[in-house]
Amino acid sequence: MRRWVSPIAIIVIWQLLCMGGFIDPRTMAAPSDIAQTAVGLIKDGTLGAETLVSLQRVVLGLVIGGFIGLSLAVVAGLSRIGDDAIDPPMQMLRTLPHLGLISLFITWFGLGETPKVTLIAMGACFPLYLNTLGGIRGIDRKVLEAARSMHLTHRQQIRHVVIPGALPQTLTGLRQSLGIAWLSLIVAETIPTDAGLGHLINEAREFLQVDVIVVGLAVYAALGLTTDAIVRHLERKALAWRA
Amino acid sequence: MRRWVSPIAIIVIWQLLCMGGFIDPRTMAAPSDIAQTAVGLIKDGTLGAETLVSLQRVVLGLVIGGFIGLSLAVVAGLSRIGDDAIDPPMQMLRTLPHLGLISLFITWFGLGETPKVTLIAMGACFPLYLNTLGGIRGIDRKVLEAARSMHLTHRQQIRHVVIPGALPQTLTGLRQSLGIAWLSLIVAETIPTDAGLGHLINEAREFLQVDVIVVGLAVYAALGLTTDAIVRHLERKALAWRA
Amino acid sequence: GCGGDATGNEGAVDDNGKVDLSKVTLIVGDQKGGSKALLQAAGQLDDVDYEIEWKEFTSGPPLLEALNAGAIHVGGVGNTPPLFAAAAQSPIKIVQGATYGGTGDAIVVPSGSPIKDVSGLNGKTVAVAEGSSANYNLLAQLEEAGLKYSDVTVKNLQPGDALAAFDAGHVDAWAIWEPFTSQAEQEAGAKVIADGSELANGYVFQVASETGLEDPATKEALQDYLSRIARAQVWSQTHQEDWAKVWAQETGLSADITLAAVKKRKIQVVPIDQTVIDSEQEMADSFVANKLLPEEFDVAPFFIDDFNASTTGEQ
Amino acid sequence: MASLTPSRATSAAAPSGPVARVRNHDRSFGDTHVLRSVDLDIEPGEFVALLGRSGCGKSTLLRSLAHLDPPPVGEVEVSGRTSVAFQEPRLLPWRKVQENVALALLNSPERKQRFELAEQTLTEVGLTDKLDAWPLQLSGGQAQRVSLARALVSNPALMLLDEPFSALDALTRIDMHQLVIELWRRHSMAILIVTHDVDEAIALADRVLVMDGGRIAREWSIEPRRDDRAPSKPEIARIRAEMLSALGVHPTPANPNRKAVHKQGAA
Amino acid sequence: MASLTPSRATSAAAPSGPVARVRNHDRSFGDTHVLRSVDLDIEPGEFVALLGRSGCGKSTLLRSLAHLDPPPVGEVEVSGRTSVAFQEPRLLPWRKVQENVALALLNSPERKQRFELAEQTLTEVGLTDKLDAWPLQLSGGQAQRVSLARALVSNPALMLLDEPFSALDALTRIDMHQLVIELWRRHSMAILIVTHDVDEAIALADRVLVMDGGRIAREWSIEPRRDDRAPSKPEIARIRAEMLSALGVHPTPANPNRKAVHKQGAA
Ligand SMILES: Nc1ncnc2c1ncn2[C@@H]1O[C@H](COP(=O)(O)OP(=O)(O)OP(=O)(O)O)[C@@H](O)[C@H]1O
Ligand SMILES: Nc1ncnc2c1ncn2[C@@H]1O[C@H](COP(=O)(O)OP(=O)(O)OP(=O)(O)O)[C@@H](O)[C@H]1O
Ligand SMILES: [Mg+2]
Ligand SMILES: [Mg+2]
Repeated sequence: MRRWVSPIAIIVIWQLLCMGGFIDPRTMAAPSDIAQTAVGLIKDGTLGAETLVSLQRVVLGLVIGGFIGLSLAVVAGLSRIGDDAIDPPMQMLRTLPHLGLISLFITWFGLGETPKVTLIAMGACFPLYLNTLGGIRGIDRKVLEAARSMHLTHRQQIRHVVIPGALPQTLTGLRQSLGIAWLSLIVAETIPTDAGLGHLINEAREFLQVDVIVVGLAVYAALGLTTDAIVRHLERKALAWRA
Repeated sequence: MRRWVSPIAIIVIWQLLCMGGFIDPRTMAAPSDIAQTAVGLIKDGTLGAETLVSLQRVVLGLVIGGFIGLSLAVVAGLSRIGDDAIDPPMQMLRTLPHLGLISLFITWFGLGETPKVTLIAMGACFPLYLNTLGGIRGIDRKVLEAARSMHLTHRQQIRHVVIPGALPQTLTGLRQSLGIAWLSLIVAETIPTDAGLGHLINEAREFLQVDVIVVGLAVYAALGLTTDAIVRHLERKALAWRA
Repeated sequence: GCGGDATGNEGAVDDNGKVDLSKVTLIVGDQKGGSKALLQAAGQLDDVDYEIEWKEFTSGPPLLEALNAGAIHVGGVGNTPPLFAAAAQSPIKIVQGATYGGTGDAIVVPSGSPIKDVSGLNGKTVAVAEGSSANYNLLAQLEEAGLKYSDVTVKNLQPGDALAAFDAGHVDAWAIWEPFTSQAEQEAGAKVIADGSELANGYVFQVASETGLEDPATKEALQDYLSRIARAQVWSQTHQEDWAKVWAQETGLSADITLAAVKKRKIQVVPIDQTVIDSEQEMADSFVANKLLPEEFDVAPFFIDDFNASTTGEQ
Repeated sequence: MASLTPSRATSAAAPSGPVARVRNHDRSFGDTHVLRSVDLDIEPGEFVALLGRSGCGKSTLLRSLAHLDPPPVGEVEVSGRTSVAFQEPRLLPWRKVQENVALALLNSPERKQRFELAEQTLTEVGLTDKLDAWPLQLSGGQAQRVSLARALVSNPALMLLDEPFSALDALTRIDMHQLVIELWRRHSMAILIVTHDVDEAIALADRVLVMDGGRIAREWSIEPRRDDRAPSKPEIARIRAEMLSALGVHPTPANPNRKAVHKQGAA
Repeated sequence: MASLTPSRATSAAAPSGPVARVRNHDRSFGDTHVLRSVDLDIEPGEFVALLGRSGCGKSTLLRSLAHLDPPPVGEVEVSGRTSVAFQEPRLLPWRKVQENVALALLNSPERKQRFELAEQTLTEVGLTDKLDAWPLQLSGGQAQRVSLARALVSNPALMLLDEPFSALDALTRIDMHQLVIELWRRHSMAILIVTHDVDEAIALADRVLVMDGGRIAREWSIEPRRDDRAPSKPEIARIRAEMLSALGVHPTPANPNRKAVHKQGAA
């Protein structure tokens, strides 16, 4: 597919630069070396297991955070009072940095899964909230009026106009929420855990294993492409009407 | 203004809960205590100076990252080839976690301002990229066709249709880029620096000075509200036509 | 920045190989209340011929990360971080040492805890920053008490977060170093069930990057810098109260905490010699045995004694 | 803020009362007064046409009757369900044609057969082959007919049609006239139709209103039966002339009877 | 993917050649063939009307002539600048009315006075008081007139008007007819206008085309001068009857001369 051309080109050029000696291997390992490390980590089961553990956390956080973000956006997007009550605290909360919250979260939620999933949920919540809210505000009022003129109930209007109308932007939000969920993971996994992709990277940092760090980052990039492919698929289905 | 009701209500309730002894002060300091710490930090000049240093980094990173994100979105949004070449690497890059990148950035950029600003720019780049791209894709093709039928050049179409059409969503992206810029700051400032708001929080974390951490978070929340107010103002101006 | 192989000081050497120190900038990695505070308090920064650029890190591992990347020339860390760097074949050398004795490294439990000694930790949850000196102390203490590392549930936490967890009762014990030991005692009412006086070596090291050592200009500045460090360490032992005050100011801890910490730890400058190397090798082996490090390796190549003369007067 | 409050459907009023009752209704945008104390009654089963210059407030009045604007200044009471065909098609772009029409039945008694009824009505407006199309794939006239079908399908007490035939060719237009008249006869709902075509107004309506200066300036009752409204008929010719004059154009000789235009071949 | 490639304005062809030349042009959406080997020439300065059933492909043909669709199957050559008034107004919602019109002049020789020219044209379509309004604040007929003004302002070689008067009342419509005829006389551009009104086509055009089955099915030249096209005139009556018949409706007695409809009072 055409979309693979450019990532593959980048990797090939990078490999050639490394082989040609233009990139110091201490500055940046070559793709082949990274692949080798990756194969090692996959073979001894580390990478798969770590990713799986993280995946669970991310999915759970994403579901919780996404649900909250979506619901709040619908309420804020559709009523003046909802907007006034919900939006300002959301605008305050969304800037709170994860790193700063960790101490507080440990105090409140301990060291188990709760603070980790909460952190991920918090991260995932806001892009969906902001984008869905923007999407709702951008819905063509004429179409919304048409739905009102058909005497659709609130719920029906949400189902048939608000959700499909805001959907393109919600999907942009979903993309970002997915991204942020994985980003939050690495912070969340500084809270003690004995497994997880973020944990792998954090540990590698502590022990100066640059190759492992890069493998971890490569997995992140691959996850980025995968989630992107999933969201693209959703988009194609959901936005067929634009064709 | 109505939008202040809910944040103030939250603070008042929180204070009352603390005063009533329902919240353990070691778990969460009361707003009044936080205010006191904040006043102390302001009086000795710490808070103002730290915030100022950070503000410079954030603004610089935001400008660079925002410019890159916007430009790439316009190219990807308007040409098939641009989309295929730009989007996949962007989707890969955007999931790379800051914490994991720090080691590499130190190797590449040293310890000065460069890695910090780069990190912030990277964070700020993606929400603007994704949202602007989504906004461009969502532009009413009929209107774009009208512009083509008037023989507007590419540049003119971008100026008169693409930018204003994508603007609402770009502003949603700007909101998030602003947020992420500040979030990236706290990670960026784990790279040695002797000043900065993120540095203040990181340091307080190390010695668990909960009150300082919370003051730092409060500043973040205030920044969140401020930037929100700015973006809202821009929105009101830019979206007057919707009225 | 100064990534890669350059130290940035190559221009300070003239054609005859003579070094003009006034053209040298030594980039030093520091931690809160570390070398800079100590040198300043001891008056060792007043007449330096070269420039010192300070880079403050949150802890030892990121400092070593920067050393590894060649972003700094030298930095002070505890006794374990260099082992992890060495295991990663990082291009670094340990160039100066001092010991506080093992008393700073301790295992603490909450005041009302039923745990009375190390053997009571069996099956309990212990917070520790992996790869820290306290981590080794915990290993050693457990071994001494006939327990394995796997007999406790380890929670890898940096000091601040560990204090939060300890405070909120999410862990049963905490293996930690000064000044956090004193902070835990005074702020959280912790009590020490074991300190490292018998088992931990209490070393602190100055670690330099190989690129810095290979550059004559940087090396010359380094030699001077290390001697100042050694003098300041001696000073801190003779001026405990002064040092505690400065330290408190720097870290935001209360003066009581830092004074207690200073009093508990008697610093003594040591030469880099076989004693030091053996002690560190023992630690490394212990980490390997407990799978905290991947494979056995020799620590000796990571030590050099070139600066012993200027720091301890010994050769 | 997007308002979701569904268009209010006041419960059936006293059976003898009007379907719509407007009294003293004002509406302005900023300084421009669009409606100025409008008075209007529409009886159940009445077919009313509304004419007026571009921008005189016809659509605004319809919006008021459909309760789409904020609570009105003055009285605007509508008893029974309304349906609206807007001046633009306003289809939901993300629902296929059939579903767009079916949605109008979502809260009506015929809820269950709504897809069949939608299909049936779309067949009546000549779009059998577009059931499964997306709105963006329709031609202008096709979209307008879907919008008309959406208004027709739900058999309301009051149907508000805003220039529903403006994008249709002559033949399709005649078909649509027949369809609307037939539905109106069958279900005896009240209809308020906005049009710019004087002959269309005469051919369809019982009563014709001309708006001017923000109020109903003139009105005519058209007494003859619908198949007896040849423009050559003096009464019709007079009314036609008066209307054109009220709209600002000099009346012309009587128009040929529109009803004389028949479809070629079988319907 | 949104395409930004501006509508191609082929440089002026041989002065004697047609403005537009279509040969063997096909266009289909999926399986539905909308245009089937259409042939069409439009001479410079010619005024052509296009009629046809709803959905027969009129708008599609216009889009081809405006080079808005992908490179066509067959030949579609247009020499000189085009301008388009689409079936829907398609104003840029984020530009005020005056700027919407002024944008059409952005790359024309009159670039400098474009705001004055826009104001002037908007005055001609009767919207002096809406210069500063947002498109969303316009009534249906007002928006349509802005869109018309946008097409008129740039004096192109070929003007493509897709049902430009469908939302206008009788009087405004007459004004617009006059305006278009006057501009056409003054600048002698070619015009292709889509309409559903047979009488409008006769009153305005030199040549009338009826589309059917995806091609130009029939065409008529209207020879008499524009002020001599009374429907009572036998030649006109015959053409009118033929057109209606081609459109599928039984011809009716001659229509009263539209030109006999005059504005009341001064223009
Ligand atoms: N949202 C709005 N803001 C400001 N003015 C408006 C708004 N909506 C309508 N108007 C103005 O109100 C007047 C009446 O509009 P309306 O749509 O009712 O006209 P109309 O009679 O339906 O005209 P047409 O036949 O052209 O559709 C117009 O002058 C229009 O410009
Ligand atoms: N994007 C599209 N996808 C599929 N079919 C389309 C698309 N656009 C138009 N069509 C179909 O092509 C046919 C011709 O459309 P066109 O808009 O040219 O009709 P028209 O003659 O202008 O009709 P009207 O008088 O109703 O405006 C219609 O049947 C329409 O459904
Ligand atoms: Mg209207
Ligand atoms: Mg059309």
